[in-house]
Amino acid sequence: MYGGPVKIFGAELAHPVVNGSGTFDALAARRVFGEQLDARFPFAAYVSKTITLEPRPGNPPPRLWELGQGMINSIGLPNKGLARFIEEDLPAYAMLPAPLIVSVMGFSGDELAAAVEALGERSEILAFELNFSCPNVETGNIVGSSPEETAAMTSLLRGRTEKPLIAKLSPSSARPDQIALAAEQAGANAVSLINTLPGMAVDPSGGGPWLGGGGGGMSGPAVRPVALAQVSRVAEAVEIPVIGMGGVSCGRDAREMLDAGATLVGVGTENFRDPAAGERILAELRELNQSSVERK
Amino acid sequence: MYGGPVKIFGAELAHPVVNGSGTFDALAARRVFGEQLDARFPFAAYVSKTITLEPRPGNPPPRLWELGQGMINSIGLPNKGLARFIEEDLPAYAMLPAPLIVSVMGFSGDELAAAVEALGERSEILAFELNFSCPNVETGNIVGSSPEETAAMTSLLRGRTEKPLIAKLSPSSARPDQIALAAEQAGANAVSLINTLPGMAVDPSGGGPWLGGGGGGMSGPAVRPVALAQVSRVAEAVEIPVIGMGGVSCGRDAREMLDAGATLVGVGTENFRDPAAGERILAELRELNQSSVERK
Amino acid sequence: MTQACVTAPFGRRSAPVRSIERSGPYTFLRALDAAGPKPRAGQFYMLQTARGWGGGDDGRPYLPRALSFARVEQVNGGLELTYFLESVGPGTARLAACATGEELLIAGPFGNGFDLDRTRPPVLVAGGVGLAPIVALDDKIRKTDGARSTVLVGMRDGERAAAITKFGVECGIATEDGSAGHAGYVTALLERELEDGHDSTVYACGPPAMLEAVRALCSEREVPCQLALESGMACGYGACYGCVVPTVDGYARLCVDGPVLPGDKLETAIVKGAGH
Amino acid sequence: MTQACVTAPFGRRSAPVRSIERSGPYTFLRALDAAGPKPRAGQFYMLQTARGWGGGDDGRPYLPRALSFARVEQVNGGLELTYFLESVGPGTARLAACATGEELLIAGPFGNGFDLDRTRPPVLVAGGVGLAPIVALDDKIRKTDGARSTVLVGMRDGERAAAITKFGVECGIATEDGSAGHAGYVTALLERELEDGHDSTVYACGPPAMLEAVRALCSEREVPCQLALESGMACGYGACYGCVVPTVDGYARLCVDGPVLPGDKLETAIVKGAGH
Ligand SMILES: Cc1cc2nc3c(=O)[nH]c(=O)nc-3n(C[C@H](O)[C@H](O)[C@H](O)COP(=O)(O)OP(=O)(O)OC[C@H]3O[C@@H](n4cnc5c(N)ncnc54)[C@H](O)[C@@H]3O)c2cc1C
Ligand SMILES: Cc1cc2nc3c(=O)[nH]c(=O)nc-3n(C[C@H](O)[C@H](O)[C@H](O)COP(=O)(O)OP(=O)(O)OC[C@H]3O[C@@H](n4cnc5c(N)ncnc54)[C@H](O)[C@@H]3O)c2cc1C
Ligand SMILES: Cc1cc2nc3c(=O)[nH]c(=O)nc-3n(C[C@H](O)[C@H](O)[C@H](O)COP(=O)(O)O)c2cc1C
Ligand SMILES: Cc1cc2nc3c(=O)[nH]c(=O)nc-3n(C[C@H](O)[C@H](O)[C@H](O)COP(=O)(O)O)c2cc1C
Ligand code: FES
Ligand code: FES
Repeated sequence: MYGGPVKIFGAELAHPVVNGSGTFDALAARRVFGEQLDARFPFAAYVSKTITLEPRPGNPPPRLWELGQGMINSIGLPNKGLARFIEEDLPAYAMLPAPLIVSVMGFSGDELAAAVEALGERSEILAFELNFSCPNVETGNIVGSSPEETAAMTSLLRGRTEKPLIAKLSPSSARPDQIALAAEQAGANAVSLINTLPGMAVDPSGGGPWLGGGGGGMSGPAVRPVALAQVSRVAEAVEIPVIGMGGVSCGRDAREMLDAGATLVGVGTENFRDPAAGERILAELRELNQSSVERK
Repeated sequence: MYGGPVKIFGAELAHPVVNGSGTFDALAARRVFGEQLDARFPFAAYVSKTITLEPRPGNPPPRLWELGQGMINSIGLPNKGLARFIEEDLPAYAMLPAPLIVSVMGFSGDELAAAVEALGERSEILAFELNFSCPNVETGNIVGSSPEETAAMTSLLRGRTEKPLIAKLSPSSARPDQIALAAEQAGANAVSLINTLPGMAVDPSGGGPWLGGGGGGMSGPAVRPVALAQVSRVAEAVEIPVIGMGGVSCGRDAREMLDAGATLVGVGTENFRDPAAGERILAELRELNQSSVERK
Repeated sequence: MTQACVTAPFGRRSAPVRSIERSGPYTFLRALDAAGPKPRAGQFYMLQTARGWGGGDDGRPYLPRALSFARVEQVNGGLELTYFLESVGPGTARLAACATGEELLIAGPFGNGFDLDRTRPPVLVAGGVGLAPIVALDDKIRKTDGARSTVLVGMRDGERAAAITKFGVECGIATEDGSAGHAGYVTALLERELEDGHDSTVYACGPPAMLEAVRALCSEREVPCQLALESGMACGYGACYGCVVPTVDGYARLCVDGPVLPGDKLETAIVKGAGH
Repeated sequence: MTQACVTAPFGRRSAPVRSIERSGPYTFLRALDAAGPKPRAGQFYMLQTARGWGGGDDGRPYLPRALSFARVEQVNGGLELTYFLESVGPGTARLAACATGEELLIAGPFGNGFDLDRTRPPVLVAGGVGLAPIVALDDKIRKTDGARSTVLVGMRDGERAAAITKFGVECGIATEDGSAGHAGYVTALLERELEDGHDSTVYACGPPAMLEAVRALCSEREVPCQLALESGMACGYGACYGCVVPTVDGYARLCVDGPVLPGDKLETAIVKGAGH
């Protein structure tokens, strides 16, 4: 049965479709789409855009580059910082019709620990996603591509909250399974992958990088084969649940993620092409139950 | 000036366009296209398909999966083994109108060393490419994604031949620059990148991997942003020349590789769409000289 | 700037092409929106074709494309939206190649739209396809409010200037090649207009260099202006944070905080990567 | 099997569509090859359209597609090649949607082709689009050599059986739905044919299951057979090693060592991932 309720982190989610961090701003969407958004909220749990201790403006424009089957972004984690997140956004997120997963990132273990600690007992929050793998900030992807550093960071945070921790892994590794195992052994309750692949685009007017941040992160259908390979390899290695994402744009893609071993499926870039992508993908996934006799 | 002669490894190549290993079988092509192939040989140097000490049948079919902007292959390094390579292929390759670079791979240092040693003084050979990064054999990509192992392997081989060594790096790393530096310090005379990205495709008839080898390697325009990012990062880090490849399919793509710091540009998957891709890409690259005033 | 009071239907929806006309490099694309609310002048939609979106030389387009509506009319079955576009890349080329009856997928209306100040005479300035939201604003001022406006339009050449007569908008014209109206930039017309028009508000849309000239001029003359900017957009509804432009208050997402920004919020209207 | 004696022009070349006809699910696509040599029956070409190759739901097709030629005629300006295809995915769908005059890019002819044994009566067996190289071989036997052949064709249904009459090939027919000719598989016709045809050679092309039935039957009757197989191909000229099929001598690249293989080189004609 595809598309049914999922038990995870002691909660029951209505279905397995969630958003990828940073690909759906529920607060902006509610302003744009009004109350229909609540009635048709497309995700079983909502993952916030990654926040950091201090506010960040993000990278200078241009931040986007289109590919034939995806895009490269150099957003650079713009966010209002922890204090204003707690004051302004957390109450608003709490009113969403889906449990909240807060994505956090830090430029040091202490920074990350401070953020997790400050939020660690908030009842609005179901779980934390630890973004160990953002290619758009200097040190973003380094921690996550080392099993040792991923383990060290996870252990450090494990002591700061009772809430479930999801380690968002780096895709920049020949052994994502080892990174996932390191996170599991250090106390992570789930892993999510893949984050965007580091990539670059050249200014067509000649020379130099196009993106304001120099490089960026590639996402969308172009990265789906990489995501499937890593998700299936990781899911074989760990016992904890896997949140699989990368290029999912239809029900069939979601099914392939689930078949590869994911417990939840994240939808990212497809949200940009279709604001209700989550809803559509879930519907398509459920329709596949009818045709699931086809499966070997 | 784009597309002019290039000095490398003490030789002068007619231009910067070469093939990616395993994407152009010059001997088969000569049978299929006849003598025109020699007259219009599309590459300034010819890189052989990777050979191993022992013969290999390669992976079971299916070996191909098409993507919207590329493909995944699970070829698995079929080759006749060193002995028959020396006997049958080397004399034929020597008759090509372009210098020969032999790509070698081993399942242990000893194996690789034995192959390099056996070929190390052959005058038919300009240089060796050390394939540290094939995703289609069990241990293929592991060595290449570790700076330490890349350095160790390169050192070992450095002692076995006077000929230039090109380390073909793994793309599965957050720090390709460190891997490249490790190769350089261990005595490599050039690095080439990127090899295919590990990826997977699911059998559309439901469940299970499509490819006979389970996973495979992704190539073509879909991986070009990853290639550009890695090539530019590596080229900044090392002094030795960089052979840049990954998704190059037109003159503009080749120029972007060169601008990113590559000395030679490798053409891989595009050869499948156009047997004379190398010739066309070179012509397009040279045409860009006319419009190069546009450049900033 | 006040937030848009118009909320968009959630998701994207099917909108058939009712007609498509080409004139010179421009295309007038009319689509039936059966489900959307009446948009506000200056708002925009994200468009893609239901089939064959993709397939350019490099596989693009992949993301939907932002287009302002130029005209909206109540018709049988919903609203007829007129888009006005020039083919400058794979997305606009694909849209310009649509056939009547073909299915578009649209989302929107998005963005804030112009904030019409009814206390000051409106001067509308357009450059190229930037004419789209200016036609919409002019329609609103004249047809809805029954008021008057001054419209100044800059076009590259006579072919383009001739094409836009289809809109039937009364306007002053400047062409860069001098083949129609004033020979030069539309900002020369604006300069003349503002000589005795200190009490007006300027509403402008066009290429970055034009907008920047308008902004500088208005700032110098202390005339308030509202500029409809462009930037690369992936989503159009605030999800991606990709469309930011620098303002005096930091980066603003153009899709939700714009596309119309008051001139005094900008240090420059020229943003790397925006426009052509 | 001897190597093809026909070498292909190096690279891909432009070939305009001279005509395109559709009948039921089948398409007859005729293209002008101004530069290529006369191909051998059983050889194939790699085809793509010059524009709009790509843009299916998942962005495909990206690689060229292998198609056997069904007929070749000398015309003004070169050779007219007839391809016979069924739309089964993005590549064949795009080819089937071509317009007359549209530009194809073709490379080839590739592969070995059938190795006609003139000392034994030829029995030709086709299934579905596998008819293409069989028509070519029949043309060669009848028109070029002025000899005789027996052609047996299996089709899924009456619509398909009707469509192929356009080729004007005299043949025995089997349809799976019984709407024309023998009700059932073409191998039943072959079985009957071979009852007193021990001295013939069988040449066959069709879906894997059919080829396997032909192979097994011929092996049992000790009749030599040549099977034109299919497998996924990226390049068509030996570059990618992607098209291998297992033979008694190990993997063979179907594009250069085939597509025609002697039945006795195969343990089975069914290869995972090949055919539909
Ligand atoms: C709010 C808003 C309203 C608009 N209204 C209109 C309108 O009414 N009419 C109209 O004609 N236009 C309008 N535009 C502009 C329109 O959206 C763009 O012209 C369109 O998106 C261009 O798409 P394209 O595929 O045709 O060109 P693209 O190829 O996307 O070209 C756009 C620019 O992007 C750059 N570029 C080149 N390659 C790439 C790549 N691979 N990835 C990313 N960027 C690349 C180049 O600088 C190029 O000039 C509006 C834009 C906005 C933001
Ligand atoms: C030598 C030779 C000669 C041929 N001659 C003819 C001929 O004369 N007439 C004719 O009609 N056909 C012929 N074919 C077959 C033809 O080449 C294929 O039907 C065609 O390539 C299918 O392409 P497609 O895009 O339409 O379908 P595809 O989508 O490529 O479907 C082909 C099969 O590939 C699988 N598949 C699905 N998705 C993917 C994916 N993403 N990547 C890879 N595989 C996938 C499926 O199993 C599917 O059934 C020949 C093939 C060969 C090898
Ligand atoms: C514009 C954009 C912004 C993103 N921001 C974040 C982020 O803030 N934190 C994070 O962990 N991942 C971020 N991601 C990564 C996505 O959550 C997801 O891992 C990735 O895009 C792959 O999924 P997709 O192909 O479905 O987009 C971002 C991706 C995009 C495209
Ligand atoms: C079918 C195929 C076979 C390949 N075989 C080899 C190989 O034997 N050795 C090797 O080092 N790289 C091999 N590669 C990798 C290419 O040389 C190249 O690094 C990669 O494909 C990226 O370039 P591209 O996108 O232009 O194809 C192969 C790639 C493909 C597609
Ligand atoms: S276009 Fe995505 S946030 Fe504005
Ligand atoms: S199709 Fe590439 S080797 Fe046969």
